[in-house]
Amino acid sequence: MNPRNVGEIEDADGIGEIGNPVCGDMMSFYIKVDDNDRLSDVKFKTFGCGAAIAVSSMVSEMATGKTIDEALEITRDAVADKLGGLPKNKLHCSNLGADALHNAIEDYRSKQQAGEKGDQDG
Amino acid sequence: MNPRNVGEIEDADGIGEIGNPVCGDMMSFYIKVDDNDRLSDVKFKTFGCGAAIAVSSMVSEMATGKTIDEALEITRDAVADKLGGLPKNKLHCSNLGADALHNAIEDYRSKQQAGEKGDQDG
Amino acid sequence: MREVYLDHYAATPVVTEASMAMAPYLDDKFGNPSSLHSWGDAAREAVEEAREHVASLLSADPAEIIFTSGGTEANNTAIKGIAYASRKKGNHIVISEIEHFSVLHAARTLEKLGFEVTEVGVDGDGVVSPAGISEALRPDTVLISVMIANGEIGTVQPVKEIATVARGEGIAFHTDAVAAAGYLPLDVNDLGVDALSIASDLLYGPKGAGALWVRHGLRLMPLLDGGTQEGGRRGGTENVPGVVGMGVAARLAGEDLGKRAGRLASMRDLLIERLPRAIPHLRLTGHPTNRLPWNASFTVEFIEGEGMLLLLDQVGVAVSSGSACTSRALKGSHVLSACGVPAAIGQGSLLFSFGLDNLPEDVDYVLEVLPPIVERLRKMSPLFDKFLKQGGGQDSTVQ
Amino acid sequence: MREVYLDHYAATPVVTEASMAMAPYLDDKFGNPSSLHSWGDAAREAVEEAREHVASLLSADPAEIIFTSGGTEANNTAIKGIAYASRKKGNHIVISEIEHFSVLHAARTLEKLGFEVTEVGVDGDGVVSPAGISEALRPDTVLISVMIANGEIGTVQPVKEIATVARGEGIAFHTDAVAAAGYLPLDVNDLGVDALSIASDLLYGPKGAGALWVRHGLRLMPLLDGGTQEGGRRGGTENVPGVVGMGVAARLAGEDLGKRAGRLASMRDLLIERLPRAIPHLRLTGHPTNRLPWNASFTVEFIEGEGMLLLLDQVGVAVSSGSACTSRALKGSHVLSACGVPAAIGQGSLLFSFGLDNLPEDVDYVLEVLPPIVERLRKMSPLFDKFLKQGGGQDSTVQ
Ligand SMILES: Cc1ncc(COP(=O)(O)O)c(C=O)c1O
Ligand SMILES: Cc1ncc(COP(=O)(O)O)c(C=O)c1O
Repeated sequence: MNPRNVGEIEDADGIGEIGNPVCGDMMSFYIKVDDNDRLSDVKFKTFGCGAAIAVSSMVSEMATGKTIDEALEITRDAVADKLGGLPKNKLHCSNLGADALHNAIEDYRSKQQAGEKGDQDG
Repeated sequence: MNPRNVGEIEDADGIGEIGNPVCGDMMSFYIKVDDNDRLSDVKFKTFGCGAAIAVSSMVSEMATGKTIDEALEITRDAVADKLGGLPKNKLHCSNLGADALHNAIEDYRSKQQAGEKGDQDG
Repeated sequence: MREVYLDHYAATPVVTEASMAMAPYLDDKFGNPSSLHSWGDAAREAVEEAREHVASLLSADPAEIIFTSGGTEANNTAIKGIAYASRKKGNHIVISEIEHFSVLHAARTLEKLGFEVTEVGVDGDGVVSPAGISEALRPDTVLISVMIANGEIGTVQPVKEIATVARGEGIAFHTDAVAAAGYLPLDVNDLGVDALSIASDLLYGPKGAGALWVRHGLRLMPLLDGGTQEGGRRGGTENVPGVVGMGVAARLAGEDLGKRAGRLASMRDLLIERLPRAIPHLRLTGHPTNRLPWNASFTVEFIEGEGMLLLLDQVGVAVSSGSACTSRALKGSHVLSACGVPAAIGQGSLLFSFGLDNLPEDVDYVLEVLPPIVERLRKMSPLFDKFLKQGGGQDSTVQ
Repeated sequence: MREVYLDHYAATPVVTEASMAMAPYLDDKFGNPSSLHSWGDAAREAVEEAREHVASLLSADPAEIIFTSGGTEANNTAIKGIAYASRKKGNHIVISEIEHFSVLHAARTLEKLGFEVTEVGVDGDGVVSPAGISEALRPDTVLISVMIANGEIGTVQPVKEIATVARGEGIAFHTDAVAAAGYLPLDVNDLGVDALSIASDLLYGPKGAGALWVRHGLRLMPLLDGGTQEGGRRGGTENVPGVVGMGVAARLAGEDLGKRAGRLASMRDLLIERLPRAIPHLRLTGHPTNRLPWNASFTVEFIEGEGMLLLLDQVGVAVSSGSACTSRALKGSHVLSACGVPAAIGQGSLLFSFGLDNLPEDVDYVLEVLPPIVERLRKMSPLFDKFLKQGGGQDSTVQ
């Protein structure tokens, strides 16, 4: 177990959270977006099983350097494939990873819109 | 398995039969009674398990030389004891052996009575 | 003294390759397949490999195999588990009269618990007719169970035809293959059955292991509730060494099936041909030709089976009998009686079950030692006496 | 790499004397105990000798021992078998909330089949109160089942007191002794119970064997219908090698019980004393003192169990966890939740189960390797993050 990109981005452009420790899995994704709409940095924190940690790490690696639109196309199946398959009862973890990333992107977008609105209003 | 007294007495004074091959056990006992009311010869034939054969043999040995009254006191427990015990599900065999002997004695007695009656009547 | 073991239907030795494969799992590879560490991984992989071997013997999907503690548990799981899982659809079960007690008594337990059971009879050769099964069906029938072959009399059943009937009516069909697996080719799809039981210990694997194959999609209520082992269909820590041994035994049986069956059948045929010539008033039971390759079963008239067993044991020969005295329940064989063999004659039943360790000379030995034993017991028998006095000499086997 | 196996609750190695005793029964002594010949005699005698050893471990009469395929079958046989046999008397069963799944799920199956089940809760230490059981009883209660000790949290139950309650009401009382047998002295008469389950594989015997002790006179419907084996209470060819191995393991456990328990308890105490000092936000689960000698169970806050298991495995340490991710059913431990441990904290559960092969140095190794693993996982954990930001530092284990 040697996950990459573990950690937090202090001044993240978007933060996505998903899951609940009560169910056994919880993930936080942090993204930094550059001027070309590319994810220049992706970091995560995960509470969960080995698969959840591996999935988080894989998602962060897959997303880094991609544009936002490309990153939104990272699917559960793609993640599981890249990891060489996951046992059946761990497949939901790959969903969680992709969803947490997408949530972070959502968060970035809504902040963008809020910012634009703010700009217009101001 | 080396049973003694297997066989038949051609001119037996009493014959006792018990059991039924349908149930798995059948015994015939043949006795010869001398002037002192002693069983001078006891023989048997048995269709049945090893225990039934062993019991028949033991009963014939125990009975030989005994008076009729003594022979009637041969019980199931005595037979089983002499055989050094029998497994639970074979205990009924020891009953069968004693019963077949007793039947042969009954047969002898009823023939005697018939004879006496015959004597009186004659 | 020569030792001639001819009771392979009661027990087979564990083939060396299987016991060697088991050894590490009784030693350092002692992990629990559910454990999430290296010890667990090793055990889990071994169980899954065994599952593949067992599935392969039946041309089945490994995911459809449930490991059990033996044939009895497999049959109980199938009968009770399928019946309860489909109780909403109906309440009626059809089995044959000559099923093994693990099917028959499971069905009778269900009867006490409110199900209805029809036991379909057999002909004189012990054959269950597909038409007979068909007639027994009702709109509320949810399960049919008829064995591949009966171990006591050897008769092989028309399971494929019965499966066609079952399929036509949409009724689940279980078959007990315990006596047949490893000796007859079995392909669950070709057979067209929905569930099938096997046991390790008639297959040169260890005792304490068996398997139930259940077709995908067939609902089953577990018999052993507990953890999520076996896909949630059978709780309990897996018998890892047992399952590993069974896997190897199943693999070897599959690889060698045709050759094994041929060797066994040739010894069987020798005995079936010669024994009736050596012993008068002796009859073959079961089907004359369509029988398990290892099975030669007879009745010996006028005497009882246990006596023969004891005297044979004294000269080193091990066989079994379906007589009342040889059964702990003190009941004669329900199989022989279903075939119409009179109870008194059924008491003299003898079953020779051949195995891989037998040689044709073992047949010669039986032909040498058995006739005098029979003669001796007949001399003791009041029945034989009567027969002779009633002008014996003609064959009285059929009463 | 050092290998430290601390998962003896999942599996124990087979003690050499037991596997040596088994070997002949996997080889030339392969007979079926039901067979009436020398091969059968040898197998039967071996099974009966094993029965005596197992009975002796429980101070019970050998005739009251039913061999099974393991603890799960013993528990299912007891729960379902006693309930069905006494159904005419009543319909209600009382168990504790922290029973093993083989009791809990068996009871829930009975619930689906028309029985009523009351699950009695426990206190924070996992103790079932006899008063709680007493309150749950109804006029139609036919069975109570409370385990001797819980393997997940180690807590030993007041079974003797509960037995007094059961006896007073004339209700059958079964106890699951799987986690306790061989580690706590067990005398069925002293305990006052009516039925008791044990398993071979937690006792340094082979997997695939177990036993149910049932007091004379207590009626039981068999779970495995079939032949007349085990006094008609459990059909199926006996797992002779398994039973033989279990017998030897039981004998050794009985002879050595006090010494074994003492050795295990001293390692357990060392870990229970030191681990909380080495790792902050860690709590002992179960009863602080009245616990199984081999059991040291904890929760580690802010992280999840499977991650710890994987990282521990990489450094050669085998343990288990009751977290949702480590269970195939993906559910957190019902035992921890019954003890009131919040679900999020239960995810970080760790169970160290000591065995005869452990040494005090194994505790040192755990104390060396586990703290950095916990630290590493906490660094990854968003929960720990939040805790620190919310001014962590104080213990937050109790939420
Ligand atoms: C046809 C058949 N079914 C089931 C069984 C039961 O198998 P086991 O004794 O392994 O439980 C047997 C045992 O001989 C059998 O012959
Ligand atoms: C308390 C308890 N009961 C029953 C069982 C089931 O035993 P087995 O897995 O041998 O079937 C276990 C297994 O760990 C247990 O811990």
